Amino acid sequence: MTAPEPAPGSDPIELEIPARAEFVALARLVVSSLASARREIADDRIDDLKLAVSEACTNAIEAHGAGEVDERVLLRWWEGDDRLRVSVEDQGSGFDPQRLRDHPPVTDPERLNFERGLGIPLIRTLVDEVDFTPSQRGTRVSLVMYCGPAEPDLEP
Amino acid sequence: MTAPEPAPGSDPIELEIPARAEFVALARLVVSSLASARREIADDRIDDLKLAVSEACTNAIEAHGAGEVDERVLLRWWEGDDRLRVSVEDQGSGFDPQRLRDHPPVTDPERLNFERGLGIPLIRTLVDEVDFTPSQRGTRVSLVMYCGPAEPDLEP
Amino acid sequence: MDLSLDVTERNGYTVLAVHGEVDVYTAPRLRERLVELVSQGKHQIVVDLEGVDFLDSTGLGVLVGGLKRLRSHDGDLTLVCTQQRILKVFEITGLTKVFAIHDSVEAATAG
Amino acid sequence: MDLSLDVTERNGYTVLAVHGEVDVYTAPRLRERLVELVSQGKHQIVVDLEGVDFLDSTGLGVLVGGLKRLRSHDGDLTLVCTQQRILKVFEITGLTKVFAIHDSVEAATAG
Ligand SMILES: Nc1ncnc2c1ncn2[C@@H]1O[C@H](COP(=O)(O)OP(=O)(O)O)[C@@H](O)[C@H]1O
Ligand SMILES: Nc1ncnc2c1ncn2[C@@H]1O[C@H](COP(=O)(O)OP(=O)(O)O)[C@@H](O)[C@H]1O
Repeated sequence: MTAPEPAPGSDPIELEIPARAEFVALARLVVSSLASARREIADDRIDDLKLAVSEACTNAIEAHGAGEVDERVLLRWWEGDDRLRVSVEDQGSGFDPQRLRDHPPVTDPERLNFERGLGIPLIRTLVDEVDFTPSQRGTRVSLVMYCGPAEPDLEP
Repeated sequence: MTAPEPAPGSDPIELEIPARAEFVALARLVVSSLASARREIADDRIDDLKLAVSEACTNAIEAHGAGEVDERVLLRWWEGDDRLRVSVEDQGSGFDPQRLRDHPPVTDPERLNFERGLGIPLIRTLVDEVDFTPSQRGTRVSLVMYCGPAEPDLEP
Repeated sequence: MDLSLDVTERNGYTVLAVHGEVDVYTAPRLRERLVELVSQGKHQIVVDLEGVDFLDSTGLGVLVGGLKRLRSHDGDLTLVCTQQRILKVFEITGLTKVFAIHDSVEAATAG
Repeated sequence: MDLSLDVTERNGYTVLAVHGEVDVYTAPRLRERLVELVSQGKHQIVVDLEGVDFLDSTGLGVLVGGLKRLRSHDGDLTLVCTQQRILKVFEITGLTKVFAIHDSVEAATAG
């Protein structure tokens, strides 16, 4: 049921973690380490990507609920010539991203009742392309950040 | 052909990287981040494990040669009650760890001809158990480090 | 895991200094601490975010929840933050309009 | 990637200060630099490892190779290292018996 993942460039780097909150920090570490190896990416863009991936991992983990200890979240990283792509895949309940409630405007006193629902708006703002692919097995969120060409290989 | 991996505790964390030298640093980062989450492990033991895993990854990558761009190295991490286990799996040429040449003693002037072959002796010294499982598809190196029990979960 | 919370009193305000990463794993500890402070009658709380390396939507949610709780006690929750990367998260979500954000603990506890 | 190499002259010695991680990816740059120095006639080389965060067997191999090359020119390659975790790697492999290891660049270039 899942659409094929458009994979720019070579095979991905993959990180598979148990669907538990304590491992989101590891996903962030891997993403910021991989992103900073591309020297042309500014630090604040690395922070943007790190936060977006973190939000996607948090949602993936929450979609599993607390019950299933064996469930897994798979993070994949591709480097294209002019973009980075990260996907976050879960085996959770799935959802329809079109049907999320809108928040009341921030100046509305009602706004304070919305302690949640900030993750997806953040993701949409932070990266250049977002794609949610709901499927029967779960959800795949694909995040794309545009960037300059990969650093030429300095290895002798 | 591969013996089943004895997996202590829960499902592993997995990191799959292309078999290229530039990614060994990422493997080290993941290992030291995971190990330091176990607070009872002393910093120098974390360094030991990091170096042992790094050596195993280097061998795995070298076993692939430079030719095959699509080949992959898979690192897996398990936490048992009293041990950490890391395995490094490649699809390279395989080898017989019993048949490695011994080095001449370090005081022998001949010793300077051995710029290589220090990796496996290092691994053997640094971790508490090492297991090489050659197979037709490649090699799996299993490294075990003993440690105290996992930190009790502090999450509310 | 990587979160520390230190409480001090200053000029009638309760200052909660947060160090480390606030995410889905650590945010419950921050929430607990805020709830605890409010139940101890601390109704003017300054959350000092200068030591925060990372803050996600879960962390924002906890701060919004704290503010709401304090407002219902006629109190307030204000922030100290000058780090651009943390401020950015408040800006994107429009929360700069909801929280008073100060440059220093001195400024936040001056009133 | 994460490796920097700085060369200075001091008291007739060539000091190569290494910063960062020496592993299978970066060691070729260290090897190249050593070969280059030797071919420029620098035969008394001090490799300063104080800025090194990580050193693996590939790095050891490059240092052994450098020493061998220099000895064949009647030169020497000595090390500066006080970091316990780096010294440990030399100890395990017996290379503390092969290299002169000094506490400081001053000590290494005193002779
Ligand atoms: N991977 C996912 N699987 C299932 N549901 C999801 C997933 N990601 C997001 N959602 C749904 O979208 C809602 C909004 O997500 P988000 O904006 O991140 O806010 P929050 O997670 O705080 O509710 C979530 O509450 C959840 O119902
Ligand atoms: N994963 C592996 N696959 C195939 N051969 C290996 C592997 N690991 C080690 N070897 C063999 O064992 C030899 C010794 O390894 P090591 O002690 O790490 O030193 P070095 O890698 O410097 O030669 C290697 O040269 C290689 O021939």
